[in-house]
Amino acid sequence: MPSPITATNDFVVKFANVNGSGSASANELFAKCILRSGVPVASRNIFPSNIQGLPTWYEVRVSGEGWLGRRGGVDLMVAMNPQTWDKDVASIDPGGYLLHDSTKPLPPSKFREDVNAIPIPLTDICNRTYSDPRQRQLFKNVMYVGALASLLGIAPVVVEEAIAAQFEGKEKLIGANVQAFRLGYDYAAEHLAGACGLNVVKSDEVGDRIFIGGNDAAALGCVYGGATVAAWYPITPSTSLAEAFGAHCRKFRVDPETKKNKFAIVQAEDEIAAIGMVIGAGWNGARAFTATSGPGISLMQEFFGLAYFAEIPAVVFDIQRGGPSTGMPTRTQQSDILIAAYASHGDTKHILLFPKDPRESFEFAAEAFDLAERLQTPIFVMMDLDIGMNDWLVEPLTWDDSRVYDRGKIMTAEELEAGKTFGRYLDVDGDAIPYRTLPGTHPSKGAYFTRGTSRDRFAKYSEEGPVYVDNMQRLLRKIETAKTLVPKPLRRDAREKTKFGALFYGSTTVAMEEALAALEENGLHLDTLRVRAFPFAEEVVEFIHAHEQVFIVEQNRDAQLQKLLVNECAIDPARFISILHYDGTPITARFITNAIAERMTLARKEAAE
Amino acid sequence: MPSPITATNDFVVKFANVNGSGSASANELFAKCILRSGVPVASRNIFPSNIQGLPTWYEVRVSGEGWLGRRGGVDLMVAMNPQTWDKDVASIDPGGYLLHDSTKPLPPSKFREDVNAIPIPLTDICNRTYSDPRQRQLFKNVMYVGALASLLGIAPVVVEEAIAAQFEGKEKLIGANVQAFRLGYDYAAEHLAGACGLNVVKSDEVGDRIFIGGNDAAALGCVYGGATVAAWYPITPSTSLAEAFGAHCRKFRVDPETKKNKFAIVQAEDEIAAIGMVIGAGWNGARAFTATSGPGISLMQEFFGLAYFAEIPAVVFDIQRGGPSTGMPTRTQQSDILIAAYASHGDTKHILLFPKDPRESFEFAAEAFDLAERLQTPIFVMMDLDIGMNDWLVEPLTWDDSRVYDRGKIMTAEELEAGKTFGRYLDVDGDAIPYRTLPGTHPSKGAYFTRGTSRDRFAKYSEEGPVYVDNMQRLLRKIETAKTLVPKPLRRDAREKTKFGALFYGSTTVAMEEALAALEENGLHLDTLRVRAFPFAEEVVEFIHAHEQVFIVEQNRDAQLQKLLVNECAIDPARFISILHYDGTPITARFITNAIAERMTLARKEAAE
Amino acid sequence: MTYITKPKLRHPGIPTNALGFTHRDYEGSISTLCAGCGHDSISSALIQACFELAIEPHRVAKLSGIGCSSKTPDYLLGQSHGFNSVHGRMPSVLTGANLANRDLIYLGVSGDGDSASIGLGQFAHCIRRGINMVYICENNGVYGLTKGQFSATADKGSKSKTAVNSDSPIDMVGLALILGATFVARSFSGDKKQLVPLLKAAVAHRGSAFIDIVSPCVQFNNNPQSTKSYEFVREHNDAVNRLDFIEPRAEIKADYEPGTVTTIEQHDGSILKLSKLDPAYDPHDKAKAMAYLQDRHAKGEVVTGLLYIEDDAEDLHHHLNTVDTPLNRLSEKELCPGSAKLAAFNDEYR
Amino acid sequence: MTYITKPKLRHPGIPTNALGFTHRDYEGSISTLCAGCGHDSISSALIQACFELAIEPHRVAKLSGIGCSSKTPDYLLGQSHGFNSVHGRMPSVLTGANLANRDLIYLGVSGDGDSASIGLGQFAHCIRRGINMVYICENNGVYGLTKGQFSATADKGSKSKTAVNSDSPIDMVGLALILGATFVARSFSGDKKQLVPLLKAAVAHRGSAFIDIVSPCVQFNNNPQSTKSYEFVREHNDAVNRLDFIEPRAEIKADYEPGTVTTIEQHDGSILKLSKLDPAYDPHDKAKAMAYLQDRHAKGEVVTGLLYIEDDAEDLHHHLNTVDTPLNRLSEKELCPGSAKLAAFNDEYR
Ligand SMILES: Cc1ncc(C[n+]2csc(CCOP(=O)(O)OP(=O)(O)O)c2C)c(N)n1
Ligand SMILES: Cc1ncc(C[n+]2csc(CCOP(=O)(O)OP(=O)(O)O)c2C)c(N)n1
Ligand code: SF4
Ligand code: SF4
Ligand SMILES: [Mg+2]
Ligand SMILES: [Mg+2]
Repeated sequence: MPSPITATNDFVVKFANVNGSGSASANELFAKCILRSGVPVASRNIFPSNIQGLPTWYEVRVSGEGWLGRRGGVDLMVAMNPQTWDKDVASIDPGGYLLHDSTKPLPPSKFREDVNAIPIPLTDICNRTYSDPRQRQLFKNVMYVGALASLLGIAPVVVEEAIAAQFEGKEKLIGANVQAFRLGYDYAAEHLAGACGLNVVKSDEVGDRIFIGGNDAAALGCVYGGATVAAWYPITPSTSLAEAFGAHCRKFRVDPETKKNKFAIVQAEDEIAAIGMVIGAGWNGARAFTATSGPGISLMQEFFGLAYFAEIPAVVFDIQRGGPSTGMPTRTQQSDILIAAYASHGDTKHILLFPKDPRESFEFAAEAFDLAERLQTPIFVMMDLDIGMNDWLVEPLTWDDSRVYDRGKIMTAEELEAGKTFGRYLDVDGDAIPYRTLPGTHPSKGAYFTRGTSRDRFAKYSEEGPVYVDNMQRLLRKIETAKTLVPKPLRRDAREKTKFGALFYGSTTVAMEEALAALEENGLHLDTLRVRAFPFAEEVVEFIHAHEQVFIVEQNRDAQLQKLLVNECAIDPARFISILHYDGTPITARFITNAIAERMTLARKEAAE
Repeated sequence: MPSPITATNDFVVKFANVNGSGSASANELFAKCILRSGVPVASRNIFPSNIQGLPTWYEVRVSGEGWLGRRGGVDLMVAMNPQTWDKDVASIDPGGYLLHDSTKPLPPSKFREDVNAIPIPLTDICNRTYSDPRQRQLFKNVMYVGALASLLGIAPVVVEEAIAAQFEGKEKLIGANVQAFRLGYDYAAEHLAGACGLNVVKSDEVGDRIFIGGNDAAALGCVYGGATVAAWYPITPSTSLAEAFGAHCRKFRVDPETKKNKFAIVQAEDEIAAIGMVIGAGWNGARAFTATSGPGISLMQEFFGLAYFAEIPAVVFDIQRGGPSTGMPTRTQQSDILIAAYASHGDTKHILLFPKDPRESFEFAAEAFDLAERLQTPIFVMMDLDIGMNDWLVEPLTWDDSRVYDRGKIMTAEELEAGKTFGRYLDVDGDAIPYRTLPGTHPSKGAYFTRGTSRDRFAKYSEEGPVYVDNMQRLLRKIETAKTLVPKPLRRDAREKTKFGALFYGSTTVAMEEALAALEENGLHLDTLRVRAFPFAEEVVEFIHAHEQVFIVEQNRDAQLQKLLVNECAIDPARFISILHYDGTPITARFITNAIAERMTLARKEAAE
Repeated sequence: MTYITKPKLRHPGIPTNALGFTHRDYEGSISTLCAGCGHDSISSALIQACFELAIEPHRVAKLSGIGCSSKTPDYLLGQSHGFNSVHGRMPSVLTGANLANRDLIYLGVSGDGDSASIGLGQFAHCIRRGINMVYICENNGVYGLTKGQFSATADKGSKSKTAVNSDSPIDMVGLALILGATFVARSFSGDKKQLVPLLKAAVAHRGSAFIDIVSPCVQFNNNPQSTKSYEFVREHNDAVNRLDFIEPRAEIKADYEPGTVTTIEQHDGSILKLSKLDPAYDPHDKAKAMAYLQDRHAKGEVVTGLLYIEDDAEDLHHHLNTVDTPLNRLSEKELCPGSAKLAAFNDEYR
Repeated sequence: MTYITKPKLRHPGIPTNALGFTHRDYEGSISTLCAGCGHDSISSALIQACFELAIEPHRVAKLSGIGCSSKTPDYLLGQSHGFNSVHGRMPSVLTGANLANRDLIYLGVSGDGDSASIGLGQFAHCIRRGINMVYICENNGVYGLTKGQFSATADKGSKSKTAVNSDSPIDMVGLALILGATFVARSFSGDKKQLVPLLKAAVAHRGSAFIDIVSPCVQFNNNPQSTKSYEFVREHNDAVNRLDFIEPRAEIKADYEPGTVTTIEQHDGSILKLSKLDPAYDPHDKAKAMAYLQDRHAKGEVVTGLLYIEDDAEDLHHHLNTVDTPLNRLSEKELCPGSAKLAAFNDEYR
C-alpha cells in the first residue's frame, strides 16, 4: 500500500472526457486557474480524429520549477469517460488519485487498492440543480473544476476571475458558471477535505509569460512578416494556422479608411493548388505561404521541385503529424524531415527551420519570408502537432519596430533603365543568388521566361550539358550561402568537460532541458546543441567533431535528422547514438533521461574496466 | 597537322540531323548494317523536347571489342544540319572526318584544318533524281548511308538485306530505298575512294545477340511476369514502355477463341490516378504496374505512402530523366534514387531494383511482380532514358517455362474455412510479412478494412501508441526480409589484391566495365560490386568494409546512392569517393577512367612518399 | 473458386431475404459519426437496399476517400472488404479494383469535399470511363471531418462565422450528366422511401451510376444567424470559440410524394427546398434532364429522383474487351507466352 | 512605380497603334512548333489582338502549363514576363500571380491535355473563383508533345493506330458554363476574323474569360484511314513505325460568315463541322447557351462564337475585398502591426 502522493506545485492532472461534451473549455479553465496562481503549467490535448462521442484526454502538468515538457505518469485522474475507465484507472501512478462521478456506484473491482478514489456525485448534483439536459452536461464540467479547486487549494476568487475572463462580456454565462463552480467547490470543501495530497501554492513563477498555441503564434508571425497571400487546404493539425491567419488579418490588416483588406486568403481545392498559388504569388512579388501536414507535403512535391529549380520564394508550414500515409492524424511526430529536405525528384536541397515552441514559431515565421525572398527558394517551417495545437507557456512575443523586410535581390525599373545587365540566373555577387525582376517592371527591359526546364544564365532554354551543370552547381553554392543566413544552432555546454554531446530540435527542446537537469543531478554531463535549421551551419559540424559520442534525440522512427547530418556533413555514423521516440505522444524528459543515462553509465563502466 | 585517323571496327560516327527529316530510320539502318557485318555497335539518340524542326543527333559507336558504353569523341561526323554545323564540326576529334552536303559550297572558314572533309553533293544528286520534294528529303538520308557503306567498306549486299528487313513487305519502298542507297554508294565509290581511314571488317562478335530498347524489353517482362493491369500517363522517356506493353499484349495476350483481352490498359488522366488504379488493382489481386518519370514520381508520393503503410503490391517503372522539375526531359540521369527509396511523408522505406540494360530490364520487370506480391509493397524498377529509349546489344531474352508466379501470402477461402486465424497485419511466420485476403473470398471470414491510418494486427483502427509502434517495427523487419529476396549484388575482383573498390549500378555498367579494362591496362586494380537493389544485401556492406577506399560512380549531382549506403549501412562517408556525372549525357568510360586513375595514382604517390 | 454462403440457422421470426440473410448480415461496425448525421441515414439505406436485393454481402467491395462520409463504408456490410484510401482519390482506386475483378459489385462512397474539391478530376474521369459502379456523394456542403469549412458544393453566398462563400457552387448532378454518366440521380439522406429504391436501381445498372445525396451535417451549421440551436449553448461555444459542447441532434427526415416540393429546416435553421421528380418524368433524355435541372435550380429547388438513365449502357470492361474471367484469377498458364514465343521474339530484334 | 513606355522612333511607314507600338513590339521568340500547327495561328491572333487593343506589352503576364500549346507564350509578347509552370497546374499559379498584383493582364495558355486531363480540377476551380483572366485552351484532341495519345476532349470513337477512344469526351465550353465562367467562347485557330475580336473582348472582360480554341495538330493525325497525307510518306512511317519523316503542312484556315456552317478537312482527312453563332444570338442566357450547345452538338456541329457573357461580372479580388494597391507593392509600413499592438496581443494570452 503506497502512501498517498503528496506534492506541491509539481504533479500531473489528467482529464478523461468525451469530445463534444463541453469539457475542453472547463479543462482549459482549470489550467488557467493554475497559471493565475502564478504556477507554470504544460497542457496537452490528446484527441481523436473524429467530431463527437469519442474519448479525448487533457493533460495538465503543474510544474513550479517550470518544466514544460510532458512528464508522463498521472497523479490525479479526472475520469469522466466510462468507455475508457479501466484504461484510465490503470494509468494512475501508485498512490495517486481518482476523481470520479459517484452517482452510479461502481463495483470495487473497478477501482485500485493503491489509488485513492475521490467520489463526487456530479450527475446527482447537476440533476438536482438543472432541468435542461444540456445544462446538466455542460455544468458538470465546471463543477469538477470547482471540486479540484477546493481539493488543490486554489482560491475561489482565482477561479471566478478566470471564469469572468473566459466568458468576458457574457454576464449570463459568467453567473451561471460561477454558480456551478461553487457547487463543486462547496461539495468538495464539505465532504472531501484533506482527500488529496496534491496542492497548488500561489507563486510568481509565471511572470509576464503568455499561454499560446504555435499555430496561432506562427499565423501572427506571418502577419508581422508581411505575408499578403495565403493559400491552403484544410488538414489537421495545420488548419488552425490558416484560420488564425485569417482572424489576425481581420484584426490587423483591414485598411481603416477604405475597410479593404491588405491580404488575400484562398481555401484552395487541394494542396497542389495551394502551393501553386503560393508559387504564383511569390513569382509575382507577394509574400505568400501555405500551411499543411504530411499528406499535403507529399502532394506538393512536384511544385517544390519547380520552386527550387526556377528559384521562386515560398513559405511552407509543415505541422507534422504521425505518418506515414494518413497515419495518426491527431498525434505528433518529426517525421517529414527527409521528404522536406530533399523534396521532389532530381537533385534538390531545401531550407528547413525548426522552431522549438510557439514563440520561436512566431519569430521563424516572420524570418521565413525574408529568407525566402533573399534565397529565392521554398522555406519549410517544420513545426509539429505538439507545438501547433497545444497552448504553451512562453515569453511574450516581441517585435523591433525598426525592422524592415529583406525583399532580396529584385532589380528595379530604375536599375534596368540605368542599363544594369540583367541575367535571371547570373551570379553577379558571388553568393550564387541571382537577381530577379517582377512582371510589369519595365516596358522594354528585364522581361524573362520562367520555366522548370534547364536554361542558361539569361533564362534562355537550353539542353546543353555544360549549361545545365553550371546552373546546378550554382544552386549548390546557393545552399552554402544559406548556411550563413539561417538561424544559428544554440550550444549549451555542461558544467564539466565531457566527451558526450547531444543534438535535438523542435518540440523536443522542453523535454530535453528537463532531462539535462536530471542527468546533471546524477552526475551525467553532456554538452548540447539545438539545431534550428537545415542546411547545417559550420557550428554543427564543429560540435559533433568536438565530441566522441553524440546523442541525437528525435521524434521519428528512422533517425531522419541524423541521416541528414551524416549525408551533408560527411560524418561517421558511428559517432551518433539515436534516441528515438515515435509513438505519437510528445517525448518526455523521463524517456530521454533513462535512455541517455543507460548508455552513459554503460560507457563509463566500460571505461572504468 | 594530325594524320587522318585510321581505325578498324573501333570508331564513333555521329549524325547531326533535324528531327522529322526522316534521318532516324536511315541512321538506324546504318547501325543495323554494322551489326549485320558481325560488328557490335552502341547507338544513342540525342533528341530535343520537340516534335519537328529542331536539332537531333544519333551516335553510333562501332566497337569490335564489344564496348557498349558511350565512348565520347567523334571520328566521323555526318553533318546534315546547318543550324548546328559549327558546333558539330568543332566536336570532331583531330584527324577525324566530316561528311557533308557539298551542293552549296561553304567558305573555308567553316571547315577545320585538322579534320578531313568528305564532300558529297547530296542535294544535287537528289534533285537530279527525284521530282517530289518529300522524296528528295527522304532519300538524301539513305543516300549518305550508301556513301558511308562505301567509305567504310560495308558490302552492298549487307545494306540491301538491311533495307529489305526494315521495309519488309513493302516492296515499293524497298526498291526505292535500294536505288537511293546505290546512288550514294556509287558516288562515293567513284569520287571518294580512300577518303576515309575508318573501316568495318566483317566479324562474328555479335553472335546471337539482339538489338533492343529497355522500355520495349521491360514491357515484355511485364507480359511474361503476368501483369494484367497497366495504368499510365504519357511522359518522356517512359511513354514507349506503356505503349510497348500494349503492342506486346495485342500480340501475346488475346484469347485465340474469344478474341478477348487478358489485359486491361488505361491511359489515366494523370499520374496520381495511374498509381491509384495500380494500387486498387493490386489490392484486388491483379498484377498491376505503371511507368513514369521524375515528375510522375513526385506526384505519386502520397499513394506510395499508402501502399507502403497499407501494404499493397504495386510495380512502378521510373524511367529517369534529367531533373529537377521538368529539367531535361530528353536527357538521362540517375537522380530519383532518394525520392524513390524514402517516398512519401513519415518514416518509409521502399524496394528499388537497378537493371543494367534492356535484358536485365526484362528480367527485373518480371521479377518485380513476384517481389511486389511477396513483400506486399511497391517495387520501383529504376531505369533511365539511356536504357529505356536506346537500342542496346544484349544476349537474347530467355524464360524458364517451369517458372510459376510467386503470388505471395494470400489466404484462401479453404484456409479460412478450415479455421486458420487471419490477422491482416499479424506476423505469423516471423518474416514480418502478414497474410492478406482478396475481396470476395469468403462469405463470412477474412473480410477486413484497408486504411492508411494506424490500426492493430487485426486491421482494427487504433490510435494507441504501442499498437502503432508495433506495426512500424514490423515494417522495418519486413525490409530486412526484403534484403534476402531482392537481386544480389554482383562482385568482380581484380586480378591483383587491392584496397580499392568501386560500386556502380544501372546504365553505368557498360561504361564501368570498359573503364576497368582500361585501368587494369595501366596497372590500376579495383574490385567492383554492381549494386542491383535496395535495400542493400549483406554483401554490399561486406564489400565496403573489405576496402579502404570505395569509388561510387553515379549519374546524379548529389551522390544519391552513396547517401543511401551511408544511411542504411552506417558506413563512414570518408571511405567513399564519389565519381559523379550528371550533364544529361550517358556517362563514358573515358570519364570514369580519368577520374579514378587520377585519384588512384595520387593515392599511390602518397603511399610511396 | 468462390464460396456459396451458408447463412447460419436463425430464429424463424427474423425476416430473411431470398438468400436467407437477415438484415444483420448487412450491417457493419458501430458508427463513430455524430448523432443525427445524415451519413448514418445513408448507411442504413444502403444496408436496406443490399438486404432487399439479396446480394451476397461478401461480393461487394466498398471504397472511399477520406472524410466523415468516407468513414461510413466501415459501418455497413461487415462481411465485405473495404478500402478507405486517400483524400479525393477513391475513383482511381475503385477503377483499378474493378479492372482486377469484374465479378464484384463496386460501391464508391465519397463526400462533397472528397469528390468536388480535391477529387473533382478523378470524379470526372472515372465517370467518363463508364466504370461499372455505384458512386455515392454524401453531400453536406462542408468539410465535416476538418470542422466545417466550405466545400465546392456550398451555395454561393452561404455564410460561416468568418466568411461568405463567393465561389460558384458545383452541381455534382449536372456535372455527372455532361461527363457522360449513364445513371444520374439525387436524393436526400432522410428520405428512405426514395433513397432505397434508387440505390437498388443503381446497383442493378451496368455502368457508371452516380447518386448525389444531400446529407446534412448536423454539426457545422454554416449559418451564424442560426436561431434553431439552443441559445445558451450557442453563446457558450461562441465565448470559448470552439465547438466545445455539441448538442445531441435528431436525424433529419423527409417524406413527400413524387411530383411535389417539400421544404426542410435544418438544425441551423437554414431551409432546404426539395422537389421530387414526377412519375411522368422520362429519364431517358439527357438534354431535357439538364434543362429541367437548371430550370428548377433557378427556382431555388433541389431536384431529387432518377434524372437520367441510359438503359443499355456499356462499361469499361466492355470497351476494353477484357475476358470474362476476372483478371486476378488468371495464372501463368493463361498469361505467360513461354520460351518458344520468346525465341521468335528475339529473332525480330536481330 | 511603373514606367511609361517610350516606343523608339520608327519609319513612319510602319503602322502603329494608339500607344505608338508596332506589330513587332508584340511578337516573341521564334516558334519551335511544327509548320502549320494551329497553335501558331493562335499566337499570331493573340499578337494581333494585343496590338489592336494597344496594351502595353509589359503589362501582360503570360502563364501556361506543359505541352506544345503551353510553349506558345514564349512566341508572343517578348516584353512581358512568362511562366511555363508544370503540367496541368497553370490555373493555380495564375491565381496566385493575380492575387499578388491585380494591375496586370493575365493570360493563361493551356492545351486540352493540360486543362481537361491532368488539369481538370484546377481548370474547374479557377473558373469557379472568377479569377480576372483570359484562359485559352488550345484544343487539338491529342497530346501533341508526347506524340499523339488521345486527350480527354477526343471524340468518342476517334481512332488511333492502336486504339479507339471509348471515353466520353469533355466539352470544355459546356463545362465552363456550368462552372460559372462569366465569359465563354469557342473559336477555330485558323479563323482570325472571329478569333481576334473574341480575344479582345475576353481581355476587356473583368472576370473569368474562357475561350476554347479548336487548334488542329497537323502531326498526330489520329485517323489511320487518313488518305490525305502523301501515301509514300505514310507507308514509310508505317514501315519504320515512328513519325520518322514529317511532311511540311500548311496552316488550316477557315473563313465563313456568322450564322453559317462550314466543314473543314484536316490533313488527316478527318472532317470538322464548325457552326458560327448568328449575330442575332443573345449571349446573356446561360441555360439557353447550354441547350443550344447540346442541340448543335447532337447535329455534329461545333459551335463557335461568344456563347455566354455576364456583363457586370465580379472577380476574386472583388470577392476578397482586397485593397486597390497591388499586394506586392505593400511594405512593412502598411503590413506590419508593430510592437505596440503586439504588447496588447500578448495581454490576451495571459
Ligand atoms: C491530402 C489530404 N488533404 C487534406 C486532408 C484532411 N481532410 C480530411 S477529410 C477532409 C474533407 C472531408 O470533407 P468531405 O469529403 O465533404 O467529407 P465530410 O466530412 O463532409 O463527410 C479533409 C480536407 C486529408 N486527409 N488528406
Ligand atoms: C506531371 C507531368 N506528366 C506528364 C508530362 C508529359 N507531358 C508533357 S506535355 C503533355 C501533354 C500535352 O498535351 P496538351 O496539353 O493537349 O498540349 P499539346 O501538346 O497537345 O498542345 C504531357 C502528358 C509532364 N510534362 N508532366
Ligand atoms: S461532423 Fe458533420 S458530417 Fe461529420 S459526422 Fe458530424 S454531422 Fe456528420
Ligand atoms: S505536334 Fe501537333 S501540337 Fe505539337 S507542334 Fe506539332 S502540330 Fe502542333
Ligand atoms: Mg462534406
Ligand atoms: Mg492537345
